[in-house]
Amino acid sequence: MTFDVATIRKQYPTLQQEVDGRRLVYLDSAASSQTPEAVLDAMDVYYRRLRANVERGVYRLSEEATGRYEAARARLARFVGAPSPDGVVFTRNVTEAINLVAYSWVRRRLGPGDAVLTTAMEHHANFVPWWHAAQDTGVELRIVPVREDFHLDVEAMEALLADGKVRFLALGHVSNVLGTINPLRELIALARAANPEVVVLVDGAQAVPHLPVDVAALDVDFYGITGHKMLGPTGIGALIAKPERLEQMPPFLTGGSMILDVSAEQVVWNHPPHRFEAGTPMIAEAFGLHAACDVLDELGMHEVRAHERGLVATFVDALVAADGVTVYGPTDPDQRSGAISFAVDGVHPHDLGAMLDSYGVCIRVGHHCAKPLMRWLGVNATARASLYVYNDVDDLAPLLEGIEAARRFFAR
Amino acid sequence: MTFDVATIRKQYPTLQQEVDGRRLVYLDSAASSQTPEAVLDAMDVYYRRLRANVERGVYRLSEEATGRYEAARARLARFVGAPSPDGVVFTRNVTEAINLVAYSWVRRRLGPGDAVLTTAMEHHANFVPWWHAAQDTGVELRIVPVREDFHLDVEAMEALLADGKVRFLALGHVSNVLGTINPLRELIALARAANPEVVVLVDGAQAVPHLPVDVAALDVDFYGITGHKMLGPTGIGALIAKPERLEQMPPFLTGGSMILDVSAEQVVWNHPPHRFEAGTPMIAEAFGLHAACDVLDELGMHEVRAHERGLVATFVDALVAADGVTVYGPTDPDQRSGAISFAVDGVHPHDLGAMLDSYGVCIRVGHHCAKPLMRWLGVNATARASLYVYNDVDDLAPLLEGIEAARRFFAR
Amino acid sequence: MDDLYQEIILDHYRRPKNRAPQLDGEDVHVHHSNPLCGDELDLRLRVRDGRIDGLVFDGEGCSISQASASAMTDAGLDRDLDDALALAEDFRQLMHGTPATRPDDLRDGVVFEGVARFPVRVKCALLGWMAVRDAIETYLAGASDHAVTYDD
Amino acid sequence: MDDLYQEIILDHYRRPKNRAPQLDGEDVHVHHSNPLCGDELDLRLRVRDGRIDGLVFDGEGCSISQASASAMTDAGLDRDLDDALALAEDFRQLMHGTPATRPDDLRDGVVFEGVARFPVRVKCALLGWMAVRDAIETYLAGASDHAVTYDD
Ligand SMILES: Cc1ncc(COP(=O)(O)O)c(C=O)c1O
Ligand SMILES: Cc1ncc(COP(=O)(O)O)c(C=O)c1O
Repeated sequence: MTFDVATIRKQYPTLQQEVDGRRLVYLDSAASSQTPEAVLDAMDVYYRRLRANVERGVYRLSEEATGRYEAARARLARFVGAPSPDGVVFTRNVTEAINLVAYSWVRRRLGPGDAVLTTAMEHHANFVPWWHAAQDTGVELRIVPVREDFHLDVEAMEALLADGKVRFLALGHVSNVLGTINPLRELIALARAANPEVVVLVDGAQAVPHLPVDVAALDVDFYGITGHKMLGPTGIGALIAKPERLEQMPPFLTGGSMILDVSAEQVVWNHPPHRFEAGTPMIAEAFGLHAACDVLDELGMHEVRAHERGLVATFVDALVAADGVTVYGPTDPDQRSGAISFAVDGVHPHDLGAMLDSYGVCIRVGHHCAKPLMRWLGVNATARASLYVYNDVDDLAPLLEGIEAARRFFAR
Repeated sequence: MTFDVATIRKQYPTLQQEVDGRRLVYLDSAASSQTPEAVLDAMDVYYRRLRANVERGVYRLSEEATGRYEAARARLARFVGAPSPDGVVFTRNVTEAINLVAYSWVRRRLGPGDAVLTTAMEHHANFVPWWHAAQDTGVELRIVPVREDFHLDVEAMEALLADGKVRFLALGHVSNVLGTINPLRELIALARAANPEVVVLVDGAQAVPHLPVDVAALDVDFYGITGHKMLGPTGIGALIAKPERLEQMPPFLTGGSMILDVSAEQVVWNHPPHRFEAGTPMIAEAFGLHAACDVLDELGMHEVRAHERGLVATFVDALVAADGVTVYGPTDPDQRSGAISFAVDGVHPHDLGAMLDSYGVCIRVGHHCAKPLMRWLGVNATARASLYVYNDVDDLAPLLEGIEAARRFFAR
Repeated sequence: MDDLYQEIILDHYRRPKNRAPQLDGEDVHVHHSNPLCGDELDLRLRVRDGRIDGLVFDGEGCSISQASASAMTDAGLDRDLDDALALAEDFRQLMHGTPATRPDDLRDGVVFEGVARFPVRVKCALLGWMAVRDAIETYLAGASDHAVTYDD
Repeated sequence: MDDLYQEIILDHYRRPKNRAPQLDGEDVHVHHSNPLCGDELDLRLRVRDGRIDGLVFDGEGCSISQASASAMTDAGLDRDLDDALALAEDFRQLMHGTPATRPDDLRDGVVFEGVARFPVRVKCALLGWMAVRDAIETYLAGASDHAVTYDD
């Protein structure tokens, strides 16, 4: 099957709009993706036909809603290659998934003398929770630096692991700023060589939407995803975990549904994954995420990757060749995903973003929630164009046009 | 304006369905309410026209989405009488709102020698977080018992407050099992008399959908609400707090958006409410909750209450008069809201629920996430019918019919 | 409704077999509960020569849970322990939609087939059967007491 | 675009007034930053006889933030401290959609009126004006240094 972007685009209502008479060119999917009709339809099924709470009702609306909520869990497990739905905990977003692990694993088990290893390439979601836990518990936070070639510094990582104190590794799969695809197997093997007991969390927010991911093959303990970046709705994400890890963990948020029994004397926690889903869950959102997995699997994740790989090569080459443009990130399309950060000489990213908006082009400008990386790049902000299934080469010209216009407009 | 239920019902797609040729009678709004078209439309505006991430974009989609996300915050503040949107933190549900306070206030500030006071009437969401915090911190958990008349035992509460050790009071506004409306002002005054510094959290999950609520007049420190019970979408709730309390609190979930600056050495937290909203928020859900507040205010919360007051009186009277039915909860409609728990002689609630389902009537059966209260009632489970704006007296006959059928069917 | 509440089920509910609070010479007592529905079940087992020689239940719960426990005791009595374990597994499969391989041995247990279509009620029907399995395993492990709480 | 980037704004951006890394005899230095955009501003103030006698800025940021800071120094120099505070408030109101009461005194500041329609950029335009207000208040409080970080 060829990747027919024109047909795909029709499924995305927001993309049907014009801005000042120009086609809307959405190049900000790394921040949040568009939502296809199929996902909106799935949520409508819930709101219009099965609107009831789940996990507790004995009437048919609730039974069917419960069945579909649990089916969404199984669907997501299948989508990411998790061995069992019991290892899938629905959260609000990947940020909460990571915090769950910070509270119920790291803060409960690690202390002075232990170290958590993360990297200078992380989104704040995979940095601040460890920083905060370190502050509170006396755990040491170690940070793998980034090399000039926009990859993690493997030698430095080895040195940080050498004393065997690293008991927890928190690593991004794909950088939201540089697009770098980290060689997870190699990096995890390094950590396990230094300490076979090391527990590994991977932030997959930028990977699962764009690459075929198989968490079982990666053999990680925890893997976080977020729905709104993978064609799904806002308000839902998930922690994918080895079920035995969840078994070992006390709950994080507590309340209804996550208990078996409650009295003044004793509370009996429910089994995972329910132990970690306190209160009424994101029901409509789970229906939507189910449909998003369907849409992506129908396109085929290998095909999605192939499409984006081709597109990112075209975009990166064009930007590298453009006057006054500097790209931050690997140029080899095999090593990168579709988030492309760049700077334009003499134009502040903010001004560039505003200019591009007037061309109907939506890009992100700022620190992209990756301040440690910005410090390393030596900039306050970058511009970032990012690609997804509904983007195509025809999105490149308006981007270049807007960049050139900004360069001329702001030339001092 | 009279309360025109026939017209109101047309706005609720799920209620247009038939079950086995019978009109669907939804009597489970205390678990989750139906969603009107206006709320679905508001979410469509986001997904179909303004689909972009918020708080960070400089292009128009994102700017407008951000404006509306923040407008939802202001709208909710206005709806519950909060003095400022800065005191409104969006959460996934009320359970998370309460956990936020458990983690960022109680666990951070209270310890051995301090006591938290809650009640035997609470939903697990307002019980287990305190129980869990008590386990971890050595804080003492005290529990106000329930009187034979289904109200809290005020004398016992005074005794529990007498030694002045209670530094935190967690109290439900309306019981989800008994329907009891707690006399908040009186109870809070008692607690403040014993210790003027006591910090008060109210679980308003069952109050805000059904009664006019003015949190400023109640003068509570924290007030929790949940969207899916007030005509809103799943996946959103809120903590309404005095802004100065939020200022005093360290963050709970950490990650993007809730920081000002991040480096290995230092993290600068953002100001409230953003400090407590880590990662991409529930954007579409906020649009929906905004519309839900509009729908309720158009109906008028005094009118909603008057409608439900009349209806609950009719339902309770009829159930009390029915053969073999026992109602748990106040019978005076001035003291209660529309959640009506009851038992039917010789029929297990589960069997009753199944029988009613065959009559197209949706009720909840079980422990209603209130095990401590079930213990006090001396039952494992109750049946619960609950009322809302789309219910009317014509919903009573099918309920009574189903109850009578179950009684006959299961008579031993 | 009719799929769920067959007449035989109601008979077991109204006139349960082997329902008793005590069992003379009991070897094992297990308590199983399902907090969602508030089903509670006490099961007592006496074993002689590797055979179920006594089996009584007591408890509280919905008609399905109580009737199924009654039918289970009827089908389980006088069986070898291994055989009873296999039969419990057959019933579990039945509840997950697989036709029973030993319908005759399940006796009235077969009429619970229709429950499989009501996911929330499957746990109720399973309660007695999971309890007898647990009781036998507890006995084989050399213990005399066990309590289990099910999630929803 | 044209609402936002008036020619006068671009002029200030390309040829800023009173841009300098140092100020002889400085009384107060404040550093303001807006992490969302990465705008950074150093403002230095010298006061003589209750009057702004020296005012320079330095920094990095988008055209709006730098141009507005430039226009601000131009309008602020030589004013009494109280008067400058009042003028900053006038500008703040302007950014929130209220017409300026002292358009002449704001000088080129008035052309930023159009920014009010771009909520994300309002913070940029305000950066210099909030910095001068802070510098004056810091001076009046008897201190000589202050740093402020804005939220988004
Ligand atoms: C009184 C009360 N508190 C808390 C909750 C929990 O609400 P949620 O599941 O939306 O967090 C409920 C609803 O189930 C409730 O009725
Ligand atoms: C790599 C990475 N991790 C984490 C996040 C946070 O995602 P969310 O805001 O959905 O929690 C993002 C997105 O902003 C991201 O790109």
